[in-house]
Amino acid sequence: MERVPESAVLWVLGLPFAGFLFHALLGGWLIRVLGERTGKWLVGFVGTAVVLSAFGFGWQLYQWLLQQAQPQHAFTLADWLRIGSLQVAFEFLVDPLSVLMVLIVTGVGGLIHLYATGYMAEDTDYARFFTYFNLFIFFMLVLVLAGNFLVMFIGWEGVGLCSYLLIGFFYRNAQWKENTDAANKAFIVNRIGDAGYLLAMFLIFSLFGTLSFVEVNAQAQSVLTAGSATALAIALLLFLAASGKSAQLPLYFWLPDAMAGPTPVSALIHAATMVTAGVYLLVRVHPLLLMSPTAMGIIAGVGAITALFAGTIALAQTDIKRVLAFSTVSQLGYMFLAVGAGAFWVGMFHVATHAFFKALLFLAAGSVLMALHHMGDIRQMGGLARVLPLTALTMAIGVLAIAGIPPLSGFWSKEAILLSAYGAQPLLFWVGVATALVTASYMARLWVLVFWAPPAHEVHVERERYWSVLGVLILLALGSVAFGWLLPGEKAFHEFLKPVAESASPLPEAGKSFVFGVALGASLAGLAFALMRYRRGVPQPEAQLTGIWGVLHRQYGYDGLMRKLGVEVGGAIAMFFTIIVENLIDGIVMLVGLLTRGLGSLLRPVQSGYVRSYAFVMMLGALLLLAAAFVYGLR
Amino acid sequence: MESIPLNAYLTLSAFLFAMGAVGVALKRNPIVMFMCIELMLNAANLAFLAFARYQPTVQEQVAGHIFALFVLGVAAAEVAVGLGIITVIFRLRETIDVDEVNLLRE
Amino acid sequence: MVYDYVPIALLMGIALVIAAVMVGGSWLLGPRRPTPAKQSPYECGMTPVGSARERFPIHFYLTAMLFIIFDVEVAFLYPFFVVLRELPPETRAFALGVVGVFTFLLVIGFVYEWKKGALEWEDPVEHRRLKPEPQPAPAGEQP
Amino acid sequence: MPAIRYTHGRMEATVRPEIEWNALLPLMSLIATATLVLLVEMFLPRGRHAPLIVIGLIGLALAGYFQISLWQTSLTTFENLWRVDTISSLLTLAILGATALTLLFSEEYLQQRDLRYGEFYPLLLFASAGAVIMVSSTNLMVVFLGLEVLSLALYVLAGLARYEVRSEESALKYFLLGAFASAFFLYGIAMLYGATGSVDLMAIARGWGNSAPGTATSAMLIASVALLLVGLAFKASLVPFHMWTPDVYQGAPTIATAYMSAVVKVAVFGVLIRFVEGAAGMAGLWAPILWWLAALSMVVGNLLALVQRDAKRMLAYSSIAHAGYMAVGLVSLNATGLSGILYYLVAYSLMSVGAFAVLTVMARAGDATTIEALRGLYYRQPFAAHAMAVLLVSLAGIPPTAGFWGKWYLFVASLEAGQVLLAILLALTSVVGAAYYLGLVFALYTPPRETVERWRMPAPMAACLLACVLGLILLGLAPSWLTAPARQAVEASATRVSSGLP
Repeated sequence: MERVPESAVLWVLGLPFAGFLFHALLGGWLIRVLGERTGKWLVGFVGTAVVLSAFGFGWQLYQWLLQQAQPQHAFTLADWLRIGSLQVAFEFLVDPLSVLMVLIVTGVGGLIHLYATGYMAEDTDYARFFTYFNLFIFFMLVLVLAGNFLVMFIGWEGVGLCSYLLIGFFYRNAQWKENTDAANKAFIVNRIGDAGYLLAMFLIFSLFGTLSFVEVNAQAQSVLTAGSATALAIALLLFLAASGKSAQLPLYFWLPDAMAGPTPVSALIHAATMVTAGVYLLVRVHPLLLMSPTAMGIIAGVGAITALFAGTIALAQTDIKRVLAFSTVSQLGYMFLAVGAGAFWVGMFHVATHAFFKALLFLAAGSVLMALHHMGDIRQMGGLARVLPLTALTMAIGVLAIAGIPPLSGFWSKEAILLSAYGAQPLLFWVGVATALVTASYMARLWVLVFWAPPAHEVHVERERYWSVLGVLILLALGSVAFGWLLPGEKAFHEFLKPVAESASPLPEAGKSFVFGVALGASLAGLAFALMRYRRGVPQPEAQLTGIWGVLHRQYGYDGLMRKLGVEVGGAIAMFFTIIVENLIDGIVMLVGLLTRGLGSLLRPVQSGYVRSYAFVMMLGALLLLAAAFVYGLR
Repeated sequence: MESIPLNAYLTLSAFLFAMGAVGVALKRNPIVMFMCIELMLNAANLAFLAFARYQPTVQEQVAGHIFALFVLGVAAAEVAVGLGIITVIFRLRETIDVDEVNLLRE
Repeated sequence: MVYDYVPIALLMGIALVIAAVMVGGSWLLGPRRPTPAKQSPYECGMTPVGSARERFPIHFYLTAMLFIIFDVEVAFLYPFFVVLRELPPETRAFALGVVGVFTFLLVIGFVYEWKKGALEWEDPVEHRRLKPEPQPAPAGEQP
Repeated sequence: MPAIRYTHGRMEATVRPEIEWNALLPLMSLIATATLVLLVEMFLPRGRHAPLIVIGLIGLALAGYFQISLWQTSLTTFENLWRVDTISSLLTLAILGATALTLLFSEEYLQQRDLRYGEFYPLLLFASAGAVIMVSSTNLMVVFLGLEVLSLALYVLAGLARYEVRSEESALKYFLLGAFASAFFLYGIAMLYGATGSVDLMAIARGWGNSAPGTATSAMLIASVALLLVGLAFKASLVPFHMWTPDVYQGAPTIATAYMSAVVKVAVFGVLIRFVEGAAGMAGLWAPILWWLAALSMVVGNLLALVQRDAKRMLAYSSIAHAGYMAVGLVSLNATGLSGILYYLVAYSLMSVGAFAVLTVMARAGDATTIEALRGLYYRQPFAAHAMAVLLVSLAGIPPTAGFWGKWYLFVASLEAGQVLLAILLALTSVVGAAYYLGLVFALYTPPRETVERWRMPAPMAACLLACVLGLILLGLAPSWLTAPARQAVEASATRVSSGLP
């Protein structure tokens, strides 16, 4: 086996980190010294350049991998811990799965960086933004390149941290309270998932004696009994971890609020990359999941339900970014459906296509927001196609792609997912079809309300002015069109991932045309419905959010319930703890504290400040020591 | 000449050392305290030289002699530094009584 | 043997006699007009009797310190030169080199104290820089 | 090979000793640098120190380069007076690093406090030379000379603030008690010499093996080990020989405190590691004693740190506690413990130099280092506050910093050695420690009562703090970069000692 081009891996990881250090140490200073214009240009340039260069090295890794007979190449950077039986190294894994993610993260990520140089151009915290952004890319790359659970955990926590920092990025403006609340919410909900990750990791270590992905995957069949409770526990804990990061039921509700961050953040972290980490984790360790068919069923079921659930909620959202956020949750549900159905590569396929079109949609939404001075209520918009022609066009491509209209990228991955669901469980298939219908209609609703329908009010609109914004939109639109059939076709993609993420059973050939027809029909129906209903603007009951629309808008009350649970039940528990436990513990802690402090104070006078008494104590100590030595030394 | 037994040297040395140690703990004048420390160093030197006399090989004997010489040098350097510190304290406080020098405590 | 001490005893006797003659002679023959300066044991330098707390120039100490350190360091040279002649030639060169380094370091120390003005009896730098009450106690000090 | 032969009652020196000059290059370049700095300082106008710092840093880099080129070599030269192995290399590099860091932030403090004494720099370098000598030999004559070179320079550094009573008081206390402890140490050497005819630490176990119980020789050896321990425990500030520590740390100029807290610990624990190796055969005697010293240091250090109101004094007591933690590694008598000490020493140097470096920024406010005065440091100097927070977190032993792994290795070592009680004590006292460290962190970020001006951070000091913080995080993330060579060094040294090689 040939050696991994370690330098390429190190460059991929090191460049974003160097960018982070650059911005953290010099960014603010540069902007002060070089002036607003040049300084920001330099910071933005470095921020983007490191990520795009990392993409270059990622591409080098990809080319190298294509020539290898063996799919998986682990390499150890350095020893990390070596305590007793626990030996963990800084271990990285280069295989089609990780390289695919590296390309997505650095490629789409690089484009979003480029976009952000325009989007954030007027922000005072320009350098801080790129500091966090580059740091995020670094941690995300650590996550995807990790060769064992612990290294991945570094990335896992790191991206969580960056997500937290970026959601609460606008802490200076009027909505700072909501923003920081949203950040806290994301952070806290994610901790539940992390608990799952840690428990799974400990369980795996105790059973396998190793944390390395390659070894754990290889030994999954021999260590775990198929269908055993242990296998179920591991799989479900991993799924809990994944559903925290990837916003699935029951932990999805942090993601919509996370839209409080800047739009490039929503595009990069909360649509294209970080939220897919859960899917990536499950695919990475899929041999463990295969040991528990029950867990697989649960994953598929939860995915399907989340997809439909979030899709319907998206129908009644009024904020442009929240529509997209629920759409993300819904699409992530699709990916989990594919994973649960055993079609692992299909899940990753949708991760890839989704990265393109969802990033495109978010960035186009960002362009709209820039034009409207960050007013995001779609009920107030309308007819923007004339003012923002390029945005309208590219967003239309995104809408068609996510709706699954051939030959755009979304079509291929969605077909594959539905096909795998069809093969696994017909009920799930029908849920998926319903989701496709809903998806098409809420996306079309969004586009029609923003760009086509007559405007409800006169609003002041600014024209598109940043070349970086438009250029990125066009590039991503091209990607959304071509991915899946032209650039790498579905077949080529499958071939590439086959060695590491082959589906448990081949996709059914028989129902292919049936699935194709039903899904396409559902999508077209959804599009047509929305076009008809919204071409003159939002109908009254919907605009007032009464009746069913209100229920949907309020996420079926789930968010409120969770808030209640969090605040009131949590409050009750907290009350309990304050009254009984805390007082008790406080009492004990106080007592211990007082005792130790008292002991300390008792000892204090010994330190009298008199050098003679110090000498005296020393002499006594020496005498005592001598005496002790003779006592112990007498043989 | 009749040689003095090793024990005599060692007894004297131990006595000097103990006297020095007690002196450091009891005296108030830092110069006297320092003299007591010198006494302890010299007790060690006496022990070195006495031991050197009873070593079997010249190599081992010389080690003791050299050490004694080094201790002399070190003691001289300590005198210089110590007296320097004491004179500075005297300039600042007009006293060198160690019991009056205790701003730093607890 | 006891006889070995005879010369020493003789020497002590002669010394005693000479001292007695000198002191007695001046007592008998000299005029007596006492002044405070004459009454002190040493007619120059510091007054030996009186309060031990009395201030005297710090330079006595400084010079003594400088003296003792060089004095003792130079003592290292003595055993060296005792054995130097007995060394074989090639070792002798090496040994001289080592002692050269040692002496060089001592000379640097000497140059340093010279340059710093430690050998000046009147120390202009020190006098100028002595501040009367330099240190306000920092806040939060322990009582 | 003997340098001196005995013939017919006359001494006749013959061959000159075989000298491996390479092994001495680091020390020689360090001393040459110190001398050069001394000479240059004479001719510079008062208060201009930049050339001294530059020369010093270059010299340290040179010494470090020579030491790194000796990495992995293991030899003794100068008739076994000088030893180079991975332990000495690691410790020497730690000493050089701590010195370089001190050089970086000292000038600002000297200027702010109007302490324009150029002597500071040569003294610092000479002190480092002393410390390097201490860790590079097992011969107690050499160790003693190194100890004195280090200590004498430190006495002067402690009293550097000539017009300040506190500084002089600390110097006087340090000097009197230090010389007192040196006398004990020296007498211990004399006893060892008397018992074995050698002053090498490695002779202890041999002498113990050869001496019959109850004889004068064995009594002298016992006394020797006890007295050596007294001297070393004083320098390491282990309870009950710790009493000078808080007074000296508080009174001395903060730059001197920063330096001595790191370098003295490295040097003394270097000697203690050799001591443990050399006297392993007598462990039954000294291990219980060190057990008590470690336990008392951890308890007393942490408890007294808890009630301090001055940050410098608090850190002084905490340094006593840290010495106690490291002594746990000595007591456990295994490779994990000794290599854990090596790791801890490096980590502690970074933490301690960094923490005191942050305290030097208080020189602008009359050098008040009470916790009250430090309140709201974040609003004056955010970078210093952030750095201090990391350093304190590491001192408290919270992951992912190096402080955690240091404690962890020592904890594991004492468990491996079956010292369960000591391990529990280590854990419990660490919890007490976390309380006062984190209390200080909170104080740093508490808004100040009145509006404060922002302070500028000089670039060299920023570089120093950054180096400390990054070093700690790096060592925390990848502890095996240091523990692997440390363990290897300890094991190699142990094999060498047990097979009787020099």
